[in-house]
Amino acid sequence: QEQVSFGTNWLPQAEHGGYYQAVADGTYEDCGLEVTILPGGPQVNNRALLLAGKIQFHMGGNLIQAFSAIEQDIPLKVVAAHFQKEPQVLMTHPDQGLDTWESLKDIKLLMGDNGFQSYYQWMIAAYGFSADQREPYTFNPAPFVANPRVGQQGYVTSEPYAIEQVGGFVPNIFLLADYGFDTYATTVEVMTETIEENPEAVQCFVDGSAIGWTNYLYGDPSAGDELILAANPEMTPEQLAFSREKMREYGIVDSGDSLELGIGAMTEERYNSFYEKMVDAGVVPDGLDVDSSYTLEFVNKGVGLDLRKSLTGE
Amino acid sequence: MSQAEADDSVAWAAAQEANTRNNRRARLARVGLPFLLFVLLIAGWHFLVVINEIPAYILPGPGTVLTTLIKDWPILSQSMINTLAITGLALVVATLGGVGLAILFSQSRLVEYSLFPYAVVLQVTPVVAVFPLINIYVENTVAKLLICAWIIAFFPILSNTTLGLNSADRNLHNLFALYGASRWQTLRHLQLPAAMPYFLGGLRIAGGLSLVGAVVAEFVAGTAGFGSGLAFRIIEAGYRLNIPRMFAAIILISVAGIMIYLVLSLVSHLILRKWHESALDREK
Amino acid sequence: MSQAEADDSVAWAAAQEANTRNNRRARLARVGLPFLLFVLLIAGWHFLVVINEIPAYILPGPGTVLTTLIKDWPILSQSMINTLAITGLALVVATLGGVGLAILFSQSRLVEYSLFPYAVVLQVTPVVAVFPLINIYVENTVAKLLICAWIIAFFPILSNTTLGLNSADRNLHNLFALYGASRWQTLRHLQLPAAMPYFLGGLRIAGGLSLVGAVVAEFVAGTAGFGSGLAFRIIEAGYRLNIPRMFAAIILISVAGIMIYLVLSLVSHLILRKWHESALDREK
Amino acid sequence: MIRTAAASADRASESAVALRGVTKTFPGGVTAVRHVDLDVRQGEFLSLLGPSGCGKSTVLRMVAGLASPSSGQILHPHDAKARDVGFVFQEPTLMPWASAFSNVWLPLRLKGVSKRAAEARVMSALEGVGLADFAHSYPRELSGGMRMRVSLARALVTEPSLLLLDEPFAALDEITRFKLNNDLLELWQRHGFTVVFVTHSVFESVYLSSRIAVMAARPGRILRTLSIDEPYPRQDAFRTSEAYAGFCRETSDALAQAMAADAVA
Amino acid sequence: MIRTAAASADRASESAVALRGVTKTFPGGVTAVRHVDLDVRQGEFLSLLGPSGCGKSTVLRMVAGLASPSSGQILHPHDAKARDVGFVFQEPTLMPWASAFSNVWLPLRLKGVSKRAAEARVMSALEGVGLADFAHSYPRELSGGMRMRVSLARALVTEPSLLLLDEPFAALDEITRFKLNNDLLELWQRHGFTVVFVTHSVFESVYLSSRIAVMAARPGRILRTLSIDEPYPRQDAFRTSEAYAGFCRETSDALAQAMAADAVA
Ligand SMILES: Nc1ncnc2c1ncn2[C@@H]1O[C@H](COP(=O)(O)OP(=O)(O)OP(=O)(O)O)[C@@H](O)[C@H]1O
Ligand SMILES: Nc1ncnc2c1ncn2[C@@H]1O[C@H](COP(=O)(O)OP(=O)(O)OP(=O)(O)O)[C@@H](O)[C@H]1O
Ligand SMILES: [Mg+2]
Ligand SMILES: [Mg+2]
Repeated sequence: QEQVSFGTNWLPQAEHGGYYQAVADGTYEDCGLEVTILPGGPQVNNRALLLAGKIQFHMGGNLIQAFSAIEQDIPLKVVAAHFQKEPQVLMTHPDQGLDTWESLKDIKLLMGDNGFQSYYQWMIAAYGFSADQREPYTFNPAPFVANPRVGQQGYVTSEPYAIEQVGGFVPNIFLLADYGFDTYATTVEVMTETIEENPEAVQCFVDGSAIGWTNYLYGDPSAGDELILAANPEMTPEQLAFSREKMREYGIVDSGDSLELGIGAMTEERYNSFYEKMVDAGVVPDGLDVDSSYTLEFVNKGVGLDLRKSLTGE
Repeated sequence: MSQAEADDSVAWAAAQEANTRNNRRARLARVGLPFLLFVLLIAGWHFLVVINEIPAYILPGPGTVLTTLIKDWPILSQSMINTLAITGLALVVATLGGVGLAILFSQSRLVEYSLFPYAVVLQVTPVVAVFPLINIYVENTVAKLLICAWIIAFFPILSNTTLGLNSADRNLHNLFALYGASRWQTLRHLQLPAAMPYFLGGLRIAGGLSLVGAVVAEFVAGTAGFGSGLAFRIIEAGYRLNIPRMFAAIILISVAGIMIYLVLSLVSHLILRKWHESALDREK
Repeated sequence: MSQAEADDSVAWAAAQEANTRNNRRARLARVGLPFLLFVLLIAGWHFLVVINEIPAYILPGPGTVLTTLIKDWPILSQSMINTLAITGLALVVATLGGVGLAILFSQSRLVEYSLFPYAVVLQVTPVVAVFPLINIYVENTVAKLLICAWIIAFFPILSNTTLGLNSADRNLHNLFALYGASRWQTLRHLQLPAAMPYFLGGLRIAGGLSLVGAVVAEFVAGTAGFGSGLAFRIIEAGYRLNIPRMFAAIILISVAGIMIYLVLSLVSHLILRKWHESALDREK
Repeated sequence: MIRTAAASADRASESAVALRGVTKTFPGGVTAVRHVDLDVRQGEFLSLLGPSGCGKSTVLRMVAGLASPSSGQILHPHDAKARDVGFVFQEPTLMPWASAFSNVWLPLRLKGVSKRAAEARVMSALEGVGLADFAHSYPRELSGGMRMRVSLARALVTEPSLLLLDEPFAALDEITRFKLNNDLLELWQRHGFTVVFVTHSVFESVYLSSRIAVMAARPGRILRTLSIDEPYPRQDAFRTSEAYAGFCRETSDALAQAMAADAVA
Repeated sequence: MIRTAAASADRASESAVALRGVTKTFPGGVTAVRHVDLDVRQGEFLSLLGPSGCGKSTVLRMVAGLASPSSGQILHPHDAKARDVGFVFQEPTLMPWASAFSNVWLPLRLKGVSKRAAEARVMSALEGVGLADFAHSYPRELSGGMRMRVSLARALVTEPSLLLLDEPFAALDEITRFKLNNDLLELWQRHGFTVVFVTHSVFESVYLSSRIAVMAARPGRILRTLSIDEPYPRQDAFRTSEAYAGFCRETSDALAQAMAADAVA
């Protein structure tokens, strides 16, 4: 058994369900990997550990950082994308006349640093939002709940639930993917060195994750949920159920290409079109060798398609 | 016992009694007034929340927080113990490091001029920014937490102790030189005692900072494998909009801070009361 | 000028010259040794990076950082100015607040016992945790930044100044009492001068903390509408994986910290050199 | 020629301060003085004479109101607030951060006198103790005796009505001391203030005082009070007079007695 | 009976310390002493006598090596390191955080003597200055004179070969002072160490010294050196002798001359 670590970008939650499920089911072990999942957090930077070779796999948020890595000559590649759609949303209070995308320009938006550095730059360039609108979000939604005239970032799978529970209202939701931010999300990033020296491990991780996600979404998620709940005592089964439900509803993990190619699917067209879009928006510089930011070597092999069929009967 | 001595005893006893009476009143005031103020503040907080109808997810009232504190005590107390453990360790390490460096610096102005800048660099470097580096090269979680907390807490001790070591009376220095005292002896018998009031002042600042450091370290480094502290509770509760619990955790941090300060003040008083102006009674 | 006086002048001049020579050598050592150490450290860093082939995206070498610093100077210098502006303001506010509170506390033990706990609470409360509250009730960005930085920086000044105000010589206190000095006069002419060495010690600690505070405040509160400081550059560079620029920004913070420390040390020396042990020359 | 104080008690002179059965026990348990009765009369020059550690300084501090007795009473017939006191501590007690000038200016400054308005008086006080040239020196730059003289100048600059001096001349050479003795007497006669003077010198106490309280130690107490019935102005000639020698002998005997009392107590 | 030092310069006694044309100018520009030549002879009892501020303490500090001259030389014929020195500063200079016992123990402690081993010597030194009962008191709890005596006990406890005393008895009453004078002389005769004694008292200097250097101020200099050719042991009877009065008169005159020199300088 080879020991590897996978660093996530947040505390354990349903959005990481597939990986936990694969660990719980022994899916990774079947192909020879013993995977340790290293949770992230608001100030935790697990990518640094990837760069330093302390962990082998890292969960990327969206593709912009993958482009940055190319720009900085960092030998890092995306080997799989587990979210076909970016689940990032902006939320507003209902009944405030803030029901349109355009109306978001009139208010302050609570947003974390990552969001500000990635999709908000695109919103500025593509839609004319302004940097002054941004207020820092410290992952405490109280200011949003308190002030009906501000917007806030969130994951479609998480924040709306919390807001509903505590604030007592169902927020308006604007899914960025619907407005053209069609990046892959929740990618798996690996150093080139690992790909060259140990392609079997990478393949095992990518395949295992695809199966894990299939099981988590369409099978019995309780084994994965149990691990998540153990690693994050604050997580509730209700929240997990809500998130899982939303992931299915919006086709976050499994939609479009992945229906044919298997979970984790990526295509060159999608990469190029997103890159063009970001170049047009001025978020990333022109002339990068986008092809070197990813490899299709490990995905698009239809792994897990049979399993899904057997689980869903479709 | 002679008559005179007996008289003295009586006078002394009377004085003692008067003192005790005064002391008792003073002590009553010392405990009573702060307590009164505390009650007033809590009441103010309560009415602020009630009158402005501030919802609990923005600013919970003291009642709500107390209820939460009691309800969540099993979780919170465990977190508090974890945080206090790191705080205590950090304070010990900060004290050793700060005093050690101060002693090194006091040995020569040259050493001081050469090394102090790096101490300042450590003080001002944002932990958040250098943490990834620490994270790469340090394996042990407790060690990581300690390094972060230490970076935050050691400087006041270093700075104040250095000042104190340099503030020993010149004539006493001369006396030690005359008696051929070694560097170590001068340090041990002259500079360290003379630096005590300054060092203890630095320690009181560092006590709070160790706690801040433990909390920040946890924010930054997480607590994987060590057990989550109050910082984790705050983040988590904030994220879940469980604001009463967040406030309960903040209040526990405050209480811990006050306790640390009181303990260090007491230690300071006990060490200095025999001789230093700052610890002497103000009465005649 | 009498012969005797002329002789004196000669002796004095000779002594002066000897002094100057000594001073020059001492000054050379004072500048030279720290500089040498600095060069050694930089060289060590360089070779560490080269020999271990550490890639620039983990730990850039000094050359890379310097190049980046020069290349990105227009951006970085502007950010540094913004950060320094907040730092300066925070230090001023921390000084006023710290000294003001210390004066208040020194007026009576009762006030001290009643209010000090809340100062400790402010010191230990994690800024990150209370920021949402500040954010809800404070509109102005600069005010938000200042509040955060102040919370971080004021305590050492408060604590040290309080200690200093209580450390004035008892007999001088008695003298002031005899001459019927008012509270304000005792404060102005006795306690404040006596507290100077302590206050200046606290100020030197607070100088660095103001910078830390400005950086942390920016991390937490952002800079919308004010212009981005070094913290923003660090976050941005970190996100963009532009590690050399991140290090350049960190180094600017370090340099700023050292400069602040040097300026405050100089101020301290100028104020104390006439009378306080810590600022006197060590030579005979 | 020497009468005990009891004989002159019916003199109608008013008290400036009176101690009645005063005992002072320090927190450590040391009884510094016990059952001290002492009337400081308006306008007199009273010396407290006694061996080291007998409680002279303690009594003086209680007279000034700087220490409170553990038992017994201290009476101030006059409004205590209105009194203006000059005090010379046994140590110079100067502010190390202020020049000699500023140290002497202090009492005036506390009364609201500006630097300019105070300058003449401060300089003449410094002149009086022979330190006009050192007005701008810091205490650290002065010799031990010079510091004590600055302290004396500070006490005299306000021309107080009650002057309390704790061994002000101990650190001075005889010539400076004699000069200052005479200056002090002259001031006293001109302004008629009350002086309580702590000393361990028999000669000095006899030369200066109208009355001497001789103290004994362990516990500190007043053993005898002697009146020096020699008219003022006294001048250097008095030092060599027969009368002076007589007073000195008498006082020395009293002191010796005090020291002996010590041994048996 | 009094000879100037020049006459006895050919005496073959060795120097313990020698000052050659020593000038000390402080950074502020004050010249404390100028062109001082002084031989401290092995085993002698030398007093420095002079008005306040004439540079006595400065000379003493230079002899001890605590200050370095601005010009001129200080010669130590014997190995400076091997010398053990006792020093009483003009201020008590006690460690405020240590009891009287610990303060006196200090010099022994620095030589590695444990508390137990030092106890007898420390207590007998404290006994010698009459403070055995106050061994556990902190300096803050002692009177001014008591503090000075602790400082004296500290200087004597090591039985040094060179004893430098800066007005050690100024704060003491005459009886304690006389007793300590005698004790000091007795020690000196028994152990034969060298004493340099700063004082402003003519009487004291005559009673104690084998030689007196009279200093004048502004700038500080040695005006005259007087030998007191009176055999030791000297006892209280000497104080009342004709010879003593004669020496005192002579010394007083020298001092007066020094003060006068001041006025014209
Ligand atoms: N703060 C204190 N705490 C305890 N004991 C004290 C304190 N101050 C003075 N004493 C004791 O009180 C006694 C008298 O002290 P005081 O200073 O009045 O003596 P004194 O007559 O002025 O002596 P001297 O001539 O040496 O100055 C001494 O035995 C001393 O130890
Ligand atoms: N640190 C210093 N800086 C400047 N001047 C000084 C310093 N120390 C002493 N002096 C000056 O040197 C002169 C001699 O001082 P010193 O202390 O030697 O006098 P002294 O003879 O001991 O007097 P006293 O009997 O009053 O103690 C004085 O005029 C004093 O002002
Ligand atoms: Mg006294
Ligand atoms: Mg002197």
